[in-house]
Amino acid sequence: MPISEWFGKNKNDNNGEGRAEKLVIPDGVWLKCDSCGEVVFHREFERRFKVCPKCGFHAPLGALERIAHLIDLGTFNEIATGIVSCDPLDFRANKSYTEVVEAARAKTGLAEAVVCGSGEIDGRPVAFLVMDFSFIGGSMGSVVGEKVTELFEWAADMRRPVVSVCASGGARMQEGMYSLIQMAKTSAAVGRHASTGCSYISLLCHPTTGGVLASFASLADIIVAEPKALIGFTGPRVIEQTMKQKLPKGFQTAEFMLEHGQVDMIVPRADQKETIGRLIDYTTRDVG
Amino acid sequence: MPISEWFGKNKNDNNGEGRAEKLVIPDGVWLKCDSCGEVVFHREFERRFKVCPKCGFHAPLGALERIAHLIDLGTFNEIATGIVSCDPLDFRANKSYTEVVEAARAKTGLAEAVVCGSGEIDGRPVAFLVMDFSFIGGSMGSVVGEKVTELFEWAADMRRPVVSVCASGGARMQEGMYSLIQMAKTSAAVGRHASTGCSYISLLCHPTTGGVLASFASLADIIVAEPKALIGFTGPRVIEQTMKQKLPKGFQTAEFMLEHGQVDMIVPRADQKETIGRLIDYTTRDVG
Amino acid sequence: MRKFILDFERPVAELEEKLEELKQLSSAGQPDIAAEIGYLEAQIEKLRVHIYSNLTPWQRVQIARHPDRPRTLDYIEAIFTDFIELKGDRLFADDPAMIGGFARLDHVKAMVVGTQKGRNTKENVMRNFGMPHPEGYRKALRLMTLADKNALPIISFIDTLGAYPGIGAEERGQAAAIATNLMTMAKLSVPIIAVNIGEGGSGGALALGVADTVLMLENSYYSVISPEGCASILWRDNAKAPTAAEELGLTADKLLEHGLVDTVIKEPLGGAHRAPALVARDLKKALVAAVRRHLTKTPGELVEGRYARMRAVGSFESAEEAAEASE
Amino acid sequence: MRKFILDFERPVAELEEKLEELKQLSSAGQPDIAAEIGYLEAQIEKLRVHIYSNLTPWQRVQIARHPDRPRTLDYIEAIFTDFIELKGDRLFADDPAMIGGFARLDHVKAMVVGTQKGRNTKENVMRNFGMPHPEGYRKALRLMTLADKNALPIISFIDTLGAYPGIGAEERGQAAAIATNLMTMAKLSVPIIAVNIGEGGSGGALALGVADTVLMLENSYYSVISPEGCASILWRDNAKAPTAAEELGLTADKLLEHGLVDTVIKEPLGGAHRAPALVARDLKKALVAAVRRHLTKTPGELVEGRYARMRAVGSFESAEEAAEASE
Ligand SMILES: [Zn+2]
Ligand SMILES: [Zn+2]
Repeated sequence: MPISEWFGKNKNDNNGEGRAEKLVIPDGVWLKCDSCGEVVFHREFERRFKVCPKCGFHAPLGALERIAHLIDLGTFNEIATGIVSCDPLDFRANKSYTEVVEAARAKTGLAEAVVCGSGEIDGRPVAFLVMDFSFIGGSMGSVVGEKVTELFEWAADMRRPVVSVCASGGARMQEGMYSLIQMAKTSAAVGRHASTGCSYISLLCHPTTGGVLASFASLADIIVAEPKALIGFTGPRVIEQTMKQKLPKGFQTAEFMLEHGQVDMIVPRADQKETIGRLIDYTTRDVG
Repeated sequence: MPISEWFGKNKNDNNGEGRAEKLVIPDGVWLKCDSCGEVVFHREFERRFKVCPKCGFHAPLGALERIAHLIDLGTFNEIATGIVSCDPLDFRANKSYTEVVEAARAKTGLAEAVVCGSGEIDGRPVAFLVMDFSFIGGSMGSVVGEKVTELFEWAADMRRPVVSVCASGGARMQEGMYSLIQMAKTSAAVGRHASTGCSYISLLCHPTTGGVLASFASLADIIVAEPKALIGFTGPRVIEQTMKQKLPKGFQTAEFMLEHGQVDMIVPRADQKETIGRLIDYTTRDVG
Repeated sequence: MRKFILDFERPVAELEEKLEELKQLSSAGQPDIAAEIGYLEAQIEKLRVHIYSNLTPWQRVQIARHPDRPRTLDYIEAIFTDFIELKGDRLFADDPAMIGGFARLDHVKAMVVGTQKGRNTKENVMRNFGMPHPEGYRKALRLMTLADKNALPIISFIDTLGAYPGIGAEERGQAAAIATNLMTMAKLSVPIIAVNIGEGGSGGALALGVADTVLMLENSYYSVISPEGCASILWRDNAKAPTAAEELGLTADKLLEHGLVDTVIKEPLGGAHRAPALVARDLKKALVAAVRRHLTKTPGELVEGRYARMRAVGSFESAEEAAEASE
Repeated sequence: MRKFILDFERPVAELEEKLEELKQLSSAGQPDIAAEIGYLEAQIEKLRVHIYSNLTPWQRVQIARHPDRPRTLDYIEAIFTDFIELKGDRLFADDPAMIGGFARLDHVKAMVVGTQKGRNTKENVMRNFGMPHPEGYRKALRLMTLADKNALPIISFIDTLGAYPGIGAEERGQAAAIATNLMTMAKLSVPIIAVNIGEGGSGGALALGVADTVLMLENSYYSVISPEGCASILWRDNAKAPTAAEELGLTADKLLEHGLVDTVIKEPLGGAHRAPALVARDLKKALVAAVRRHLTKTPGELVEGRYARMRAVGSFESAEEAAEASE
């Protein structure tokens, strides 16, 4: 079932408070928080879009959950669809790349690590893209790069602001240089969109690193981060190996990046939709 | 005698090697270097434009000496002349501001702390400005600000590159806010000149600080510094008082600024004319 | 009750203490004291009016630095709605001495930037006493450029002793950061309104001050150098700061007289901290008026007007006239 | 004499030692040895041709990293005239791992930028082994923007294991610096020619690689991740780097085959360090040709062409076709 239908299905349902529950597979009434270990009421956890009611821990959200969280019910229309990755290098490790992609598709139900579309945020039309870390670590290969590029080009044509939600380990190494060049391709597309005077708001989630952070995710007019998200170019383990020393506490967290001037603000999930909506208001010219 | 005449006088003199000697007041055959204390042959010192032949110390040069050093003989034509400072605040310390300016004029033979004009550097036409630290510490008041602004405006109209040579303690406090606003005025003029696609090369000499460094002197496409020149926003004594600690060795020297990415290169006086000429070549479009 | 009394306010403070004593005696039942209280109250009022109506420039500098004086964030809160703070220069750090973000002024979408002092010692340490590093100026520039992209007017609040004089600030190019702001602000095609709410110290203040309209609160000052710095250079004596303040012509009324600022917002007797809401109300009126006036202009008109405004500043005369005059 | 012998070069090195011995015996008067010398020389040549004509990707990576391999500054010296180095990002520091400046290519004024490795340990420490910090990318961007202002073509030299993975680099926004270069290079209206002379490691290399023509030396590599990094992630074993190098398709010939680079410059048998002048001569020819070709284009053509070039990169198929094909 295409994503647009999936969301279309909800169109006439009750919205507001109850909409999160649509995503719950009720396999248990209680669950244990990954961060504080406290047992929390499943419905409560899902109603808060997977933020622990005890400690505020922001558990990962999938692409469809992000859409449900940020985009007005029934307004999402997927675009930049209909392409699937090839295996240009005939890449083989323990599994072939083709097998890796197929497994990711089966696991997530997504076609790729990004979902792009048009939609509304509190009634404001936007171009929207969301990455899903559970799809091969949210890595950017040719398909992700192409879809992101198409979205920015579409938004430039339509004079729409772009909102991106990233969670990615970086470039997809199984596509080699094809992947690397997606960084340049998406960055160039952001540049063209910016030239039209439209704005771009980037939400960085846990984790956003490597080739995605070093391309379109960092090029927004306004960068918002989720609390405690890991944000950095090189992953902490690699840095630790290179430096041969322990990294400082809180290194590469959203809070660290805020202090170092790399993001504008940290916004908890509960406030993200409202804040992004207000930011869009400020960066959209009033039609006079 | 206007400066243009002063230089015009030399037009038919022998040029090259001998020209520096025009500036020498031969009060002695030998002199002692201010830096190494060695006794050096006066003619040799002057021939090198006041660089000590023993230790390479760059002694201060006045505005007219700078013109003689950098501008082809007989090509300099002073512009932005004919204005003199008022005393808008009726400023009085131990001496009145009017007395201070008159004393500076008498001492230096200059009308103000900057000389502006057109000229050629190895045959390349430029707009040129040079500050003289011996005129009230090379400070920028209304007249300096106006002359610098006029020069950049003239260069923008004529599509000429600008070469500036600065040595200044900053804004001229005796003119209060009139002085401060010259920073904004000159910076805006640099911006207009840059918009025409013309280039601007700034040579920073000992010392360049405060309001001059924090305005037009820092806004060049290429920034060249004289060896060991003091370059900084706040003077070292004020910083020492604020920090209540000794400053690191070499702090705020040209070499320090190079390391910290604030200047492009350090060029000894002997090579300045040739280097600036080559830089102008690179930043001037060939007429096809 | 005031927490902090300036030297020249002491005579009033002493009479007020006396008044307090009398009132206590009165409430303790002592008769025939009402007349005395009334007299003293009148005396105090007279003295206050006398002192505050004849403030010297140095006294105004002290009021501008008063620890209870409202700060940038206080005015943002009182004057604007829907403030969203934006942080960081995207290069090195977020500088807490400089703040900024989106806000609405009387329903008009705008960008505000400004230096921010602390309200107490702890806050002041965090805010570096309102003295920005290069990253602060670069943050402000980033936000102003964002405003330009989105056609939002800019309101900048100036309240700083100056750019921070420190090693790191020099290493990271304090001068270049200020110069770049001056040049870029001149080119922005949106209205820029600057308001000096306290201290306007040198290039570090001007780096937010290239504007289409410049407002000053009555007891703010704007100066090429701090009075202490000037005194130390010219008289080699910091104690001469009051004289330097006099000579520098740094008060709002003086600058208005010279045509270097556009409007002076009156403060209540004793300074803005005596009635912050009142000052905020008047400042808001002035800001709204200024923004309205400039919003009707085209980008070209704004840029040309701002350039012409700065271009015209200078106190000089033709050399010939000067020579004739001195004959 | 080579200072440094790679593992797979050892058989040749051993024969060469033997040859040396024979030659010494010969010159010491031993007769009838000439034939043996001649035979050995032929054998060595055969072996060399065999080894170097059948290099594995991993062997090429090792040649790309050879300590004697010519660096950016060597090529600038050999290919260009009148080089004037420009330094600094105007923000934080000058990064010696990144160099740049004006230079003339066959009389054409140009801007060169490039990562710079050291020629020895001391230089390598100074150059941070050719791994730039954010200030390096920002310096390169400043120089490329200056080239754009002055209509000078840009030649960028790529030779880096990657952007430096350190704390300071993260603090100062390594990712943002790289991203900004990618976006800005796409907009520059002058020709950009990139040449990979050795290592092309990930985003840190691509940050100089957004170009109108991309050249590669025969034994350089260009990869989304280092073979070691790939091996450690996929096989949890660094020793699998040779396999990773194979899978990643990172060699010049492979990338040419995929249409991801434009031209491969042949190297002498054994690598560029065996005959640097020869490589420089051929590289110069290729650079001159590329610059000439692009200099005839209008700024608009350049920008559109560069965008289209990147836009076209991607390996994917329509979902429908894929579904049909798998039926
Ligand atoms: Zn929890
Ligand atoms: Zn000496």
